[in-house]
Amino acid sequence: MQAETRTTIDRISGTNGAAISVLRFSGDISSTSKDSVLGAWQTVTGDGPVLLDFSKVDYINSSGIALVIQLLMEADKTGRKIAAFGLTPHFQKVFTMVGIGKYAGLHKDEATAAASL
Amino acid sequence: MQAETRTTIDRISGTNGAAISVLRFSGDISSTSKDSVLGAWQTVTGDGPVLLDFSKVDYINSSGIALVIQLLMEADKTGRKIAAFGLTPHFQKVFTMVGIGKYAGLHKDEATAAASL
Amino acid sequence: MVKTTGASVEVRLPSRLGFEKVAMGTAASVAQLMGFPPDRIEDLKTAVAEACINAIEHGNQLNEKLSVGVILSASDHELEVKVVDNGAGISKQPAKPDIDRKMHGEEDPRGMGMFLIQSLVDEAEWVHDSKGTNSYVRLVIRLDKENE
Amino acid sequence: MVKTTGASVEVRLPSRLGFEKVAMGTAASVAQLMGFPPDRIEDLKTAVAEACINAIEHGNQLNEKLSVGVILSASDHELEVKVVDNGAGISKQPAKPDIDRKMHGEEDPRGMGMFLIQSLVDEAEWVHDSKGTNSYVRLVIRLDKENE
Ligand SMILES: Nc1ncnc2c1ncn2[C@@H]1O[C@H](COP(=O)(O)OP(=O)(O)O)[C@@H](O)[C@H]1O
Ligand SMILES: Nc1ncnc2c1ncn2[C@@H]1O[C@H](COP(=O)(O)OP(=O)(O)O)[C@@H](O)[C@H]1O
Repeated sequence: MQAETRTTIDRISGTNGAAISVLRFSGDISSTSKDSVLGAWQTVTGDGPVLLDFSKVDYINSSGIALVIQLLMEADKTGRKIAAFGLTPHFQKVFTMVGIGKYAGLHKDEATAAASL
Repeated sequence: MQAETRTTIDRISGTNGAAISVLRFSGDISSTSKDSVLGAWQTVTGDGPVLLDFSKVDYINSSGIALVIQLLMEADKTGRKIAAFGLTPHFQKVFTMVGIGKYAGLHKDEATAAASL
Repeated sequence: MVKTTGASVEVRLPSRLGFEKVAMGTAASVAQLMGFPPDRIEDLKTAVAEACINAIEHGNQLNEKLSVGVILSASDHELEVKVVDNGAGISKQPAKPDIDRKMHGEEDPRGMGMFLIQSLVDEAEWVHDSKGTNSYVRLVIRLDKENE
Repeated sequence: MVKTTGASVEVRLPSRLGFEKVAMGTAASVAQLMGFPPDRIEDLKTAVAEACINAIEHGNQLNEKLSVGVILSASDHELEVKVVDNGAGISKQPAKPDIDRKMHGEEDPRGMGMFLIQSLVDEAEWVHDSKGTNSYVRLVIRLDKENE
């Protein structure tokens, strides 16, 4: 309902048994989400792969997409693999339009995304 | 999406094997729905019990509720038993507020509604 | 969370039945920004729809040259909605609908809009203009209150 | 079905970020009345949101005394949306965002709003006022056309 972004961080096991961190976003991703998006990234430990879960996100605007790009830049700098899942078909299209698909796989669900890493 | 009312009429078997007519509404029920609501009633044959299925209805306003009351009047005149199901909690509340619950059972789903007749 | 206090949103609709749904969509979006729970948003939507239908039908008498104004004002704890038309308004409240009388044909099956508005929101007030050119219904829905 | 042709709906929003969601709700309701399919309504919502964010941020510079106007006009085959602010508008289109340059820190990670608007609707036009007090973006989305 409300416009806050909430982020929780999970650790799951990939198909090969290696740990994967999952950043689960919910609410809106907009200009006020900097702390929730980039702040959460700071708390991800290790150097393993990371999944971004958008399945509980209602609204993403271009400022929010810019935060996702900054997060991809951080991942790129530290050589971490990253993939996203749970985008609605509309936001999957929008992410593809701006080119994000080139730097992060965009998957339907968690299992497919985890298997891609 | 669109504001049209569509009505389909099904025949199902009640728990005791007797035939029940089911009027399935979809779309909106408003002042423009007279033909779909009262017209459909005219085509229900026999004198068996009738169920009203609201599970595909998005919007009902007070003019639409007035049509439902007219339908209940028709059922009352001909001594037919009638029950409704598939209203959202909000419209279940609204139907109860205006007193419709006194003349037609308001049920959660088709099975419960059919068993009530 | 979006700060909504003090904010006011205005919509103008044509006097055509069906366009009450646009007011419902706008009102729901404002209420969502304010953090109203889903069931209260449903109450608000129905009340706003009925107020707009009355403004279109009775106030502006379906004259498409006239528009219906919907003014949504958010404060800390409540949302106020004024639905304005160009008619003379009403001077007295109709009787509460009586389902038994309706079922027996002693009362018009219609005539439930104002009753629903009053039942669904926390405050409802009909204000009529003596000149007969600017009447409104004013609804208030409170954030802290569950509808009973 | 509701006749929407020739109808026009107007919304006024405060210049506060977050209120673009109210314009999204209103635009979605109008498009729904017109019979647009769900995926086109999503396109429209994002385009309207980005246009409102730009009007709030760049046009009205977050000055809450100014409001953003959104005028939705339905014709037989299309919906036109004008998003009006009190700024000087833009005189030239920004370059298409380049993800590689963004990823390498050679371009601001932001700057995607106008690109998204243009990509999502069938027509987009930015009109700026020489006096610098009334600029708008005009979007058109067509009923018969699928977005490719
Ligand atoms: N905005 C309005 N302007 C003028 N008269 C109104 C207005 N709203 C309601 N009324 C009057 O009050 C009566 C009751 O309204 P309502 O309870 O909504 O039922 P209905 O619209 O079905 O008649 C209307 O029939 C009309 O005479
Ligand atoms: N309504 C407007 N009024 C004035 N300038 C605008 C307006 N919309 C866009 N601009 C200008 O165009 C630039 C690009 O806009 P946009 O692509 O939406 O990206 P962003 O808003 O993230 O910068 C803005 O930075 C601003 O300078």
